[in-house]
Amino acid sequence: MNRSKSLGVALASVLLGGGALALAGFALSSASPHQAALNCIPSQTAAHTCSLSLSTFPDSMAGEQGNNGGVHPDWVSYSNDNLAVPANTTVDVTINQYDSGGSLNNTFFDRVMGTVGGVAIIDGKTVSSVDPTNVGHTFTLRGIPGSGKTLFVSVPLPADSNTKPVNIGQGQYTKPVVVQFSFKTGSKAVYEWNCEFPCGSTREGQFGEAMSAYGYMSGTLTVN
Amino acid sequence: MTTSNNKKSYRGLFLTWAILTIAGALVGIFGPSRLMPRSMSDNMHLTILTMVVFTVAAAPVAAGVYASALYALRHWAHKGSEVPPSGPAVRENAMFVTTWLIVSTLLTVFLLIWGLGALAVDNSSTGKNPLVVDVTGQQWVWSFSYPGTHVSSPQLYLPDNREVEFRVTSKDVTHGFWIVNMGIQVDANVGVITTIHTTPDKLGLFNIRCEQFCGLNHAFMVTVGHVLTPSQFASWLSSQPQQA
Amino acid sequence: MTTTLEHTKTASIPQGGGLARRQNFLTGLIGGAIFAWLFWFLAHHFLDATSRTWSDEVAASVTLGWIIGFWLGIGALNAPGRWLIGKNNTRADDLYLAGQGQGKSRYWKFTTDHKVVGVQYIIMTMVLLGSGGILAMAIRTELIVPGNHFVNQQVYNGFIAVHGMLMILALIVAVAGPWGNFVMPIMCGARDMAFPRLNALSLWTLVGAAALLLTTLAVGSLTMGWVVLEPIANQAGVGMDFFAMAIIVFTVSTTVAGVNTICTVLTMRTKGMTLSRLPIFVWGAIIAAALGLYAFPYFSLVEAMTLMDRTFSTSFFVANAGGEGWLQANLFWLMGHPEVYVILLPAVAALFEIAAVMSRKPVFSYRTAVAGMTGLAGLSILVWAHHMFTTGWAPTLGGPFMLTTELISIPTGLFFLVLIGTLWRGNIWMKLPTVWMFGFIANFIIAGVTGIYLSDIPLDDQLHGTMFVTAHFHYVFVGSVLFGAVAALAFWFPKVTGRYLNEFLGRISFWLVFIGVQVTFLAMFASGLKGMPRRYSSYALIFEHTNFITTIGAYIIMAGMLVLLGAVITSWNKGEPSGPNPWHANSLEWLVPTPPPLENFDVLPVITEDPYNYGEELVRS
Amino acid sequence: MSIDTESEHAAHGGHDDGHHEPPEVVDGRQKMGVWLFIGGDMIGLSAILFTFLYLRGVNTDGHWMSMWGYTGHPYSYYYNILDVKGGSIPNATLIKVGPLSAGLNWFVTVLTVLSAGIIWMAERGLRATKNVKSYTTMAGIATAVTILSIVYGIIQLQHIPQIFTAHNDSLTMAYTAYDSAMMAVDGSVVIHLFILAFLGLGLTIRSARGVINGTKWYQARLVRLFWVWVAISSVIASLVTTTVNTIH
Repeated sequence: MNRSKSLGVALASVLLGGGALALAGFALSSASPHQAALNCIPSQTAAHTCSLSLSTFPDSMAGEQGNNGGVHPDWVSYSNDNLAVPANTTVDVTINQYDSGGSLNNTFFDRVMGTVGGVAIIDGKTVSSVDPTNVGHTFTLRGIPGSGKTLFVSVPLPADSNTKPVNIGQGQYTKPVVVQFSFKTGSKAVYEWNCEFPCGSTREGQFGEAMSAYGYMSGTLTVN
Repeated sequence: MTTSNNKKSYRGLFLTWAILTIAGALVGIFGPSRLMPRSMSDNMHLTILTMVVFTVAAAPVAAGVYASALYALRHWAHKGSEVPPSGPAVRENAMFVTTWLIVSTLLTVFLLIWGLGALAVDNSSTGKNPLVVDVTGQQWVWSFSYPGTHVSSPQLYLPDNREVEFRVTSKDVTHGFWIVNMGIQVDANVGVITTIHTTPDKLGLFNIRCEQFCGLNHAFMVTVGHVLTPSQFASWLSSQPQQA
Repeated sequence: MTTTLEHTKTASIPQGGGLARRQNFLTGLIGGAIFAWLFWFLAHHFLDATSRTWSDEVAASVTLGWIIGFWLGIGALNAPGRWLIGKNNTRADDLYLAGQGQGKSRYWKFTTDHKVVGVQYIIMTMVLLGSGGILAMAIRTELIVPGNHFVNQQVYNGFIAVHGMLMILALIVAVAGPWGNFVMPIMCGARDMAFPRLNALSLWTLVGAAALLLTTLAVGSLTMGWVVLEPIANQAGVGMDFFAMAIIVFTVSTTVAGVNTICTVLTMRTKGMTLSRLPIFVWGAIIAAALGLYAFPYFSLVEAMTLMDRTFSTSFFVANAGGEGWLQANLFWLMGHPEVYVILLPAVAALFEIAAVMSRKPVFSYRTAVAGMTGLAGLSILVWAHHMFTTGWAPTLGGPFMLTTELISIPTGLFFLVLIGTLWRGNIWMKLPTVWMFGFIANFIIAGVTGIYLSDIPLDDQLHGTMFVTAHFHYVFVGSVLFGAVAALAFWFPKVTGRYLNEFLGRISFWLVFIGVQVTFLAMFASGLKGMPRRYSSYALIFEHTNFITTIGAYIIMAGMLVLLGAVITSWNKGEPSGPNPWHANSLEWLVPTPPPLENFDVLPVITEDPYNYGEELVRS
Repeated sequence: MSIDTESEHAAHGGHDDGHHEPPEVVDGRQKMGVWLFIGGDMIGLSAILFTFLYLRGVNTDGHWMSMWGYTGHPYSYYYNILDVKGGSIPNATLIKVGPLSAGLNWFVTVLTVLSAGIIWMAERGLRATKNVKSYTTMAGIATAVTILSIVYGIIQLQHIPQIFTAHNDSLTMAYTAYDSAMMAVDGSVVIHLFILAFLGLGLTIRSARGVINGTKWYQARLVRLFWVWVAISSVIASLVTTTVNTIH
């Protein structure tokens, strides 16, 4: 083989192989679920304020997992996972909590932390902590954008003990516990949030399954 | 190759070695300390010093290998498609092997003595009134509590110039508690308490990252800490909500 | 040189022969699929009838079904079956099994000829390296900028686990597989491996394991890293069951291959081939095989225990039930550190061989080379806890393990002594294998020096678990072992194909990979020093630049490896013909025709001196 | 490499020589192979016993043979309480499982040793008397004894008690550290016994068909080597597991 032919082979290898790799990458990327973002709705009355509304369900029948609850219809879920909020804004969050609960394995998370005033409004009552033996989930947001600025918000969502039935999507639930709180965003960054109540069902710390899988009990909060 | 030629060219070998050694030593002195995070404790000072010393010590060895390889390439490389003639049939050189063994053993002994000494310093505790901090890892949040005070926090606050003893544990899986600016890390294990200690000696902000793979959001299990003056620390402690 | 050795007389090719002679890779796949389905059906019916998704019990059953079916389908279980019912193979059977007169189709069968197995290992190494490489590129693409843009963190975590294990498998077999099978028996003057059927079994078992490993990504979330960290492996999805079973099956393959290698070297050497006349590569192969035989039982045991924790609810690693994660760390690293040398030693030994032939000199200080490799193997079983310095397990043992770990630098240093000593004042023939060998020397010194940092506990307390560690062992595996493996490929390629590996393409590939390695992993060292932990799916802005450079470097490596692949494909059938002994070497594999005939030697040679008599009076032939 | 071409043909008469190695060479090679596999198996056994002793060593606070949970009912009982009736199960109690029956353990071991003894006697008889028929009979008996020990080995595994634990509303089954380690040890023994049963059956059939006979007895010896090793490993395992079994 002469040099020019060899160069041709080299070029062809890189192009063909690179093309095949790019295709493989594209396939891998599209096989990896990315959910559409839930945008924070700007307030009509107050400047630099917007509101987000979320729910937590004891299964996946009403969330984003699809009509039949997706692959794991029995896994607990948040209604949305990918949240988008503006920078330097007060975000008012309302979470409808439909799930039952039990004891936290780390009582650290029975406190309301990082919200405006350090409090949350649970079914109309303003509280700064809840009973650690009767928690359904938590909304715990953290992450570090890099420059030492941190955003840490953790709000416990008490267990739902109501009995009045409610239907949402294909799921049948009971009347929810309503938790409201606000926090302030800083500059542009990406944060992760998840639930810190051990509600997955494998043995180590109950953090398997829905807790360890993308798109159930955790998600992203993008500040842009 | 005549003897005089040999001597001349071995001078080249020596020069290459010297230049590479100096370059390596310079990289060792200025490279890591530039890249590594701001040092905020006695342990981290020692870590950076060890890094520099080891790099400087390794420089002549690595330079020796590079210089010999380059020298061999320069003088004995045989290009072309015909097989070169046989080289000298040297099978052994007891002097060379022995010298090599002695030098590498001495270097290893040096590394060991330095390492064991540094380890002893690293592990030494003043034992004087250390501040105890309980560190709890849970997927994917660190929490810190101060025994005897009912205070707990998602960020770590430490007083300056006082030894701190961290008692580290985990609620679910193994995490790795690492104070990036203080050169200390230990795993947080379920059902076990592991301890490490350090003495912060610079005021300011520092980073805490999880260095043991802990699942989905491992990359986000990060938080920051603050080294405060003792009086600032006392007022921070008293300002915190008390937890039952 | 090789003229008098004729091709073995062709015995009449047996006709017919029933089902067993129609088995090939395809029937293996079909068998595997049928049994996997059968085991799924039974397990689902009896163990887990209610669940809509797979439980761990079902997943483990499916993997078991797959490997049994694959073995049955390809014909791996014919020999034990025939043994059980008292039928012995005739000579014609054995020749058929060795692939006599079957043309290219013998490469797709349970063929016992060691040269066929060697070629199959070349293909398997390329498949494993290729799929691991795709994942490496995916990982680097994800890390090119901060944030999870390319894939989400769950998929990413699967990538790092499977990339790691695929590459470990690929490198364990990269030198010992192809060349330990293709040339090693000829080097010893043997007609085949000691146990040819076990040889084929080890190859096809590896294929079965690789298939399981490649499916793990599709099956489910793998949140445990390649080391199968406990207790987090207990949280992972059913992909973990596939992963563990793949490793258990793989250890069967390596154990069988190790026994075979040792027996071949110890009992099949031809007359006059004393241990001190053995080509140095054979020493590397047998020491690595012995080390593997020691190490891999821990591997299968720890994965079996992981599987039991997940399927039978045992508590080996469950802390609140009396188990302990550190038990997993101990068992894993009891295997894990020797395994590094199982990977490294064959590559280093191949480079000794190449250095001697290409610089036309004897291996410098043959005894030192053997002593160095043996010493390294011996020390490597005493250092496992240096992977656990920061876990908090037994802090008082830190000093002793630091001692054993740093002692390793002495035998490692001897490798440089032997390589440089062999090159010194030689006439170094700058062909493709030599070029890659120089690349090895340059990279291995960086790998060694950075290893010293990590063996020092105060430094390890800062660098452990960071990208610094990742960069260090990639300098070992990519910078050193891969370079050794490519050098070995370029060196023995003419013996397999009768053609040179294209010199020009090989050099383009060398420069791309060499530069790519420096760019990628020097920048990765910087990330680690700055404080970026490993296995991060996303990172803070301060790590932006070094990660970007690393990703660019990784793409350069990819381009280089693709050129190498192009060189292998085009050279295999169309390369420049090389003749039977292109490097004018003296060891036995070069003295037989190319390609070597079935059973290699017409008449077994009698050896009177070692193959490194360059420049000595006694040179004959 | 220098090849002595003069002596080549002197050493080997014909062209085809060397393709057929003498049987004793092949036998010796296979013996080395068996020893190497036994060597690997020794590492495996030591790793299992390391696990057993390690777990014993770290559980000095009473978790070696005990666990918080419920026992005495099958899974469905607790499942019904939790998920069907929707109630809550009573508070967990500290359940001490106690050591498994040492008698049953040693019974399996003694059976294994017995079968190893039979297979060894049979081989000696075959080599001394060349009587294949009695070898076949004894190999058959050894196989039957092995199958019996498999049965008791499985019975032993079934005696390992399950404990149920619940956290919030999820119920899991678990074994204590001791039971887990016992499952590894006994499971390994049973797997080895399955291999012995296969080998014993093979010896029986092969000697019945005359493939193994008074002159070709080497395979019987190879199998015996492995068989004796399994018996020894079983004794070692039983010694460790029945002496290191105090509850605290």
